[in-house]
Amino acid sequence: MNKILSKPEALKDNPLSYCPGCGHGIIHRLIAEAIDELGIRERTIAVAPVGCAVFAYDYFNFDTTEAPHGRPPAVATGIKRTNPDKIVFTYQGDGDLAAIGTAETIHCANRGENITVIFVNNANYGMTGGQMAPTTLIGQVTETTPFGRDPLREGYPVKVSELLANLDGTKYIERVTVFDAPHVIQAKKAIKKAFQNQVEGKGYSFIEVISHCPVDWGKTPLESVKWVEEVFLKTFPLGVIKDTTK
Amino acid sequence: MNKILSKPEALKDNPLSYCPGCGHGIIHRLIAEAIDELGIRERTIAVAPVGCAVFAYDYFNFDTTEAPHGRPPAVATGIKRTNPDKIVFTYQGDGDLAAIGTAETIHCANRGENITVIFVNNANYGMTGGQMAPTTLIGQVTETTPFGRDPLREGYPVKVSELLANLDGTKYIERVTVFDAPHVIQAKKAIKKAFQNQVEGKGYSFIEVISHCPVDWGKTPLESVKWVEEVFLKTFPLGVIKDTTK
Amino acid sequence: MVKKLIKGNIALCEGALAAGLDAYFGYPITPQNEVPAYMSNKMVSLGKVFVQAESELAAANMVLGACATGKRSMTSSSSPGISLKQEAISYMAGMEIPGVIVNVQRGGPGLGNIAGSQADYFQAVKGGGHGDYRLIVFAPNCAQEMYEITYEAFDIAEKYRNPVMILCDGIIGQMMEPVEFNKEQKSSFSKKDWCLDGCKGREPRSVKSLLMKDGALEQHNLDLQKKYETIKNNEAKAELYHIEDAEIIIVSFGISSRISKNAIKQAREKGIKAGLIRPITLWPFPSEIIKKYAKPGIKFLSVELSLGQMIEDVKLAVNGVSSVDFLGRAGGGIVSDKEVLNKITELKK
Amino acid sequence: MVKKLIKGNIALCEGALAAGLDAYFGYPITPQNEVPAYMSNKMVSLGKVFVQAESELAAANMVLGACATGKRSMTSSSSPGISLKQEAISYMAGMEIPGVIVNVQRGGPGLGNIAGSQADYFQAVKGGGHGDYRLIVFAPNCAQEMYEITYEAFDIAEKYRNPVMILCDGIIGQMMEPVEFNKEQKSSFSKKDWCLDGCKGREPRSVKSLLMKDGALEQHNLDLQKKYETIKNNEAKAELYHIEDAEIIIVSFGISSRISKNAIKQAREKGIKAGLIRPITLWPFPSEIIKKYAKPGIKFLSVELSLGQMIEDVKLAVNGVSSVDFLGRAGGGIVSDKEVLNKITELKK
Amino acid sequence: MAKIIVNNNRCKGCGLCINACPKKCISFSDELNKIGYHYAVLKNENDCIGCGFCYQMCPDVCIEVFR
Amino acid sequence: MAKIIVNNNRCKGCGLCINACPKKCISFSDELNKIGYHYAVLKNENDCIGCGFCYQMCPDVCIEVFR
Amino acid sequence: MKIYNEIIIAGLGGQGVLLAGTILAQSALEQNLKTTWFPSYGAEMRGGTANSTVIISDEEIGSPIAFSPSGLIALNTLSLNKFLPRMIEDSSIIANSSMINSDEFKSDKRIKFIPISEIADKEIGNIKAANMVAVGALIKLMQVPDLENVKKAIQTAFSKKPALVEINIKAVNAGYNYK
Amino acid sequence: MKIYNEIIIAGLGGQGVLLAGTILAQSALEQNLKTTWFPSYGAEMRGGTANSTVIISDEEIGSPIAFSPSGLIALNTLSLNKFLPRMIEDSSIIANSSMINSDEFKSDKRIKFIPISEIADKEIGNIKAANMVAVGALIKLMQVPDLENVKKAIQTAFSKKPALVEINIKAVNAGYNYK
Ligand SMILES: Cc1ncc(C[n+]2csc(CCOP(=O)(O)OP(=O)(O)O)c2C)c(N)n1
Ligand SMILES: Cc1ncc(C[n+]2csc(CCOP(=O)(O)OP(=O)(O)O)c2C)c(N)n1
Ligand code: SF4
Ligand code: SF4
Ligand code: SF4
Ligand code: SF4
Ligand code: SF4
Ligand code: SF4
Ligand SMILES: [Mg+2]
Ligand SMILES: [Mg+2]
Repeated sequence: MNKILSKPEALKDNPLSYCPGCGHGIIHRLIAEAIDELGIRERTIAVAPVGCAVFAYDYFNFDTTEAPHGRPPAVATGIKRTNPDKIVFTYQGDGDLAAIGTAETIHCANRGENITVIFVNNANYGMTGGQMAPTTLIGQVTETTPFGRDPLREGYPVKVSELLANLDGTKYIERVTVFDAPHVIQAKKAIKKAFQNQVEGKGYSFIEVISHCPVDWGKTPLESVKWVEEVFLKTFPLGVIKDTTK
Repeated sequence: MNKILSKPEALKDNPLSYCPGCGHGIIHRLIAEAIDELGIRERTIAVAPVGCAVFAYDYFNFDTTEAPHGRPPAVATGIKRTNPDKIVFTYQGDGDLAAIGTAETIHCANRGENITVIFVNNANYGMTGGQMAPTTLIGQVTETTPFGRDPLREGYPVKVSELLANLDGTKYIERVTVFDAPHVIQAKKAIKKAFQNQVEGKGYSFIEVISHCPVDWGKTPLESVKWVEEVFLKTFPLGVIKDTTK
Repeated sequence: MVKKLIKGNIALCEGALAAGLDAYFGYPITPQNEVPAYMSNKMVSLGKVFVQAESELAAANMVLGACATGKRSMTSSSSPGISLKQEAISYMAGMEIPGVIVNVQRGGPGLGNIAGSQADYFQAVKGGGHGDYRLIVFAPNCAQEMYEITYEAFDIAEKYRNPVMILCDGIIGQMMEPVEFNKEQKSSFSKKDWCLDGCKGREPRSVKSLLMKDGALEQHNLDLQKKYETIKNNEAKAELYHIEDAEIIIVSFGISSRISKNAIKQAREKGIKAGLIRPITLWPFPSEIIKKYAKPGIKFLSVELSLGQMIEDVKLAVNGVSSVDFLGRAGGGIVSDKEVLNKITELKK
Repeated sequence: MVKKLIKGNIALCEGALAAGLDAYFGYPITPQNEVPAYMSNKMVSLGKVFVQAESELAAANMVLGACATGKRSMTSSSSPGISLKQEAISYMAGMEIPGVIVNVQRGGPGLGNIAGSQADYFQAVKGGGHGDYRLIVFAPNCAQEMYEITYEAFDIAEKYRNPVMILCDGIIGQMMEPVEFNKEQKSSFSKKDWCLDGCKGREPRSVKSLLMKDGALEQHNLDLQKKYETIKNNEAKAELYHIEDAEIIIVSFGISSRISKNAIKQAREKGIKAGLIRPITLWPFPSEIIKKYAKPGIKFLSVELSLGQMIEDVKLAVNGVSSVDFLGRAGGGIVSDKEVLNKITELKK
Repeated sequence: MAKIIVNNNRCKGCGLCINACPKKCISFSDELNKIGYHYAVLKNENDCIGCGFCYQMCPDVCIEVFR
Repeated sequence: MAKIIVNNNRCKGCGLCINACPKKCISFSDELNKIGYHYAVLKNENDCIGCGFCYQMCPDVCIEVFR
Repeated sequence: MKIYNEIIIAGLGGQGVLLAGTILAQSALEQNLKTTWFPSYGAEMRGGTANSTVIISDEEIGSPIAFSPSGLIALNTLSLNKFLPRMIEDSSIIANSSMINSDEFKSDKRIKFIPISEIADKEIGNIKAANMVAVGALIKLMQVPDLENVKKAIQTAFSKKPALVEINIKAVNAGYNYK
Repeated sequence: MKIYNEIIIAGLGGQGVLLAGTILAQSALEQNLKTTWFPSYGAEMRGGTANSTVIISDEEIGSPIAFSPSGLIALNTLSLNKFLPRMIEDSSIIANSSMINSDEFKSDKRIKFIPISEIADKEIGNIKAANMVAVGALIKLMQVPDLENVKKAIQTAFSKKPALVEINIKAVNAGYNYK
């Protein structure tokens, strides 16, 4: 028997500190696999967000830095513009990318920076204990929407992928999920393509990963993946939203 | 003979300090007329931007305040939420609204605040001497794009109206212009409707006014209005972009 | 009156609610998450305004807007978020807007950690924003004061038309203590003669900070300065403890003042005459009080959860008359009563 | 060498270019608009990086990113924009990123006006952001120094892995003076042993400020503090003028130091022994130099374009040994040599 | 019958009214006003139809239209 | 023939692998591991087809698949 | 006699260590003592362990953080390992023998091992009541706060869920009376 | 003799007052004098007037802003009104009689009226050269900087547009030689 699947080289040995069942771990692995397969580990620089994945730099086995909450696109711009030969990506949660970082996200996309953005949409602020995020569903109860998100008071779930598709600077946008294995495999494909695009100089690629946050959702891991499938994806349908790289 | 057209009550007597031929003056007058016609002057609170129109508070004959550069939507949210009976509007340039204020603009719109936004798109930063704005056209030479805006370096003109139309919180979005009298009259209609919507509690209304900035464009007023008609509007086509108030 | 066991962060909320808060605007950040969480429930239940803003920047500017209309409004955050509010704070000071800003400090610089800290003293007191301005800065040291000071903060802010900051820390915010709700419920709105409430029956008003005419901004600054002098004369507050015969005087605020007090007790038991001046207002700083006790031979000791910030104000007050030593911990470390006692003992030698 | 008549803002650009600047990130604001305008032309022509960011916040974080890879990068703005950079500045300090930040100060608080000012001293020197950190702060007082100091700033920033601020003002930025380009062109990139340039042949690196493990952040702060002590010992700089026999010593930086110098000349003509200490670095503050001249009977006078900020550091240095008086103008007002002379004369009495 | 009255000392001589007038009845003054501009004047009084186009285009709100 | 090896002390017992296995050949251990969780164990060795679904779903990257 | 106790309650997330702490603090309050409660919070808890610190004193309390803890409830092994070295000599220590191998710690005579989880599960019928069993055991050892005040505290704390009052009191009693 | 002059050049936006200032400053530099130049800038200029201040001295210069101006070029009425009251007694003042009614100011004997715009328009053939006509006139009055250095300065300033050198020198001469 041969070992056919195991921890990719682009992940360190450190155990991940995320809550049991958390989607971040899966997404980390997919990124690491894509980077290994493209042979770009030694020239990759990652920008970690402020969010649960701030600890990403403990796990990724390549150069990493952090950005103030919401500012990874600006930090990545600074890195990529001065180091066009490096592979630069940001890894950001929905609070980081779509709330406080809205301006940076939109303008980085609009400038068409040749970077890869991995956007982890888990419908709340994980790290701070489960407050409303821009992506929180209508009616969803969170720490700061105790009566459920009411669009008249708190607005509507922001569909970042669709929004960014309007900008001429964006080249490839796909929404994927990791609630079951087939979708994980599809997510991997999308992530790999998003890096491949950068390697080929094709420009800004954005992957929205619908993920699960069992602890702050107050659900077990199994309930969580079920909720993704049955509820979450209704508001955020999967698929390629834009692809001008072909 | 009767006086059929003259300075509206909602404008003070102070002479305007804008450059000769500047579009801001026309737009100020249209707002004032709309406010007079709706009889809401005594309950209106305006939020001035940082931009040439920061001086708006010297000209509008009703309560006004200022906001840090880009933050009028947040200031307006604070005012309107605590004073739902007041008529609140922001008046913002393209730098203010679409660059530094992107996050505030998008989230105010997404929350569907019941306010009116007058967005003056003059394709550059007027007040600071004509630098590139998010709306600057491709190839346009500005203080900070001496070689013309190159989309590969500086990104593409941002079409804010189209972008905001994607958000469920926005109710009425129209792009108008003031380069000639018939269009001024149309602009007035749109502006008035945007206030009327607020009076009726219909929600977030957004009017993008394509305006001219002769001085920073390095053009005479006449050349400027001609450039609007012949060049500027090619990138920013006029019309109702969204209307769910009917 | 019965006491309720609640977190400092919740006591703060209750103080604001009792003061007639009209609107809360915030953004999540540890260790102040209890505030937006509690307010999202309370304010909505009371038919008042709660908005989770898109950022700290937006939250501060929402407060600016609400307060410009005379409403009572507050925002809270922790260190990195407070850095983001600096532009709005400078505007509020310039526009004379009586907003209340709460900083539940954590370890810095940068992302740092989420432990309690007092390393934002300079930012709060000297002006983290641009220009010559001052915030009135309160430093509660227990849950009861979180309640009472917040309650008073709105009145003082409005009295002087000046933003107020409540500078506490992760420890005071997270700890529970018994709190007595000893304040009367205030009604929210009192007509103010400068605020924006529609120009019906009066001239239009403008609340702003831009003053371009020759000399206008300088005059405004001089007017502000005059106001600051008044505040300095009226509002500087400190708690004194075992001070009259003290040979070693600790100056310490917030959580570290409590630890210092314990150390002083222990020192007294050992026969060392130690005492405490606890600034309750950090600006205006109780310099006059400190000056009064500064005598040759008397030793001052500034105890802070930072690497030495307030000590500068202590030195400025003492003006070379007494020695001023420092004891502090950095980056979320917390000073223990033993450390303080050791330092006192050392100074005694 | 021929001198070229250029604006202070342009001299600054030329200094950065000569230092081998790799990337400029900025956002328009008066009175520093010449910087992005000039850089948009020069950097692009040189095949280097110019980005007009969407905001000052973004610009500062772009610098953070570029410098994390060992490149030389700079951002510039004026007071309100600098307030917006405070979070990023605190991060840079915590991450030990050698970015260069320029503040061409204008009148505050709030939107204020666009005249020159020195009222952001506290913000620059005491830390406008959160946490215990320090910027190295330079205060050029002429176009030549705008060139030379900016040129040096990058080396010093990298030597200590610490952000550097150049604190000038609208007057220094806007005025033209003859400048001699007396520095050699540096090449941009020198390999640094901490920066992110891909982990080929080495362990991956991480540049960050989050330190959650017990005690880690405190240790980091203590390490920073040690570095700051070294900087204090090595880098404090001041210009002395007519100081040896001076009975009245003016302390003044930037544009106001030049006016003070003129007043001192006039005072000397009248037989009054006045002198000047001009801090060239505001942090580290040249306290030791000031202390050296502080003697009973000597009178210090802090002259600033603010309502009194640096005076605190002068007082701390003097520590009660000499008197310290103040002369300043607020909100964009500028002090005249006559005002300074009058004050000197008054002190002489 | 129609006419316009221009507030001479507010006018900045931008010429947008002149450009807008369908009857070409406005032109610039020969003299400068207090703020240093050649201001707009209704030259051909009889041609004015009171359409208000000049008013609509004036950025300085210095025109009154009578009809 | 196929099998998986679970890194016991990394496993947080989330159960996502168990849920994902088409052959239902993984279950929880009875004992707790060092970090306090009932970890995943391959119970029905013979049923494993080496499809890797368990690997794909494991957030803690504790599964190796052999075939 | 001067009353001054620093108590740490530690265990896995979900074992109710924060609540147990507030009940202890509330009991002290009912007894007219000074008290503070301080939790572990935020991302600290991501690791899966949690703790809270309660200080009970008859004088004003300085730090709510324990520098010289004299009371400990350790519901799992990690917690006992972490906090045992910090305890002062004369400490009251309750350890959950249902989850901790008492053999590993038998050299430390201060530790009282009680099968807390078992008692909760079997005697009380709810594993979630383990925290209250531990509280009962601890106050028996420490002699402060009084059992009566703990019961009052439970009544106050669960005033909105009266169904829970009884079971929690039962749990406290079980811990208190465990021999 | 000590050289110290604070010169203000003021007029409408577009009249080249900033450029005229830089030429004066450059001339001083050519003459090995110390000099500073300071403009009105930003939204200040929205009103339509602009000015620049040049200081020329043989010693280090303090403030680049004029506290005691001794030289003035006023190209329009507004500018003359604004700056005249600030001038020291012994001042050199050039006023553009093409745009300023000299009668209104005739009580002030310091002012030398010259039809600057007219000269530029008619003699030089380019109204834009008015600023240089004024510069020529001013240095004649002030006697510093030297005419030769002004010419050198023009050569330096327009080194990239040599076509403009001649016309500007012609304008300076016209102002200098105006009787
Ligand atoms: C300026 C600033 N504001 C707020 C915070 C607190 N904070 C940390 S993480 C976070 C949100 C995380 O949510 P998200 O981006 O959705 O990531 P997740 O944890 O859900 O993966 C917030 C608000 C901070 N550290 N800095
Ligand atoms: C925080 C901050 N950044 C920058 C500025 C400088 N500034 C003033 S106005 C302006 C841009 C104005 O452009 P726009 O919003 O398009 O308005 P316009 O003048 O073109 O009408 C800028 C960048 C400022 N005052 N504050
Ligand atoms: S809080 Fe949610 S997103 Fe964060 S680690 Fe836990 S499960 Fe994952
Ligand atoms: S700069 Fe442009 S937008 Fe501003 S007032 Fe002048 S013409 Fe108008
Ligand atoms: S009203 Fe019409 S016709 Fe009369 S002047 Fe104006 S534009 Fe011309
Ligand atoms: S449009 Fe107005 S400002 Fe312009 S020329 Fe006509 S009247 Fe004058
Ligand atoms: S590889 Fe497939 S069959 Fe084997 S244990 Fe994993 S999921 Fe089950
Ligand atoms: S998915 Fe991974 S962490 Fe979860 S139970 Fe299976 S092996 Fe353990
Ligand atoms: Mg999230
Ligand atoms: Mg604009």
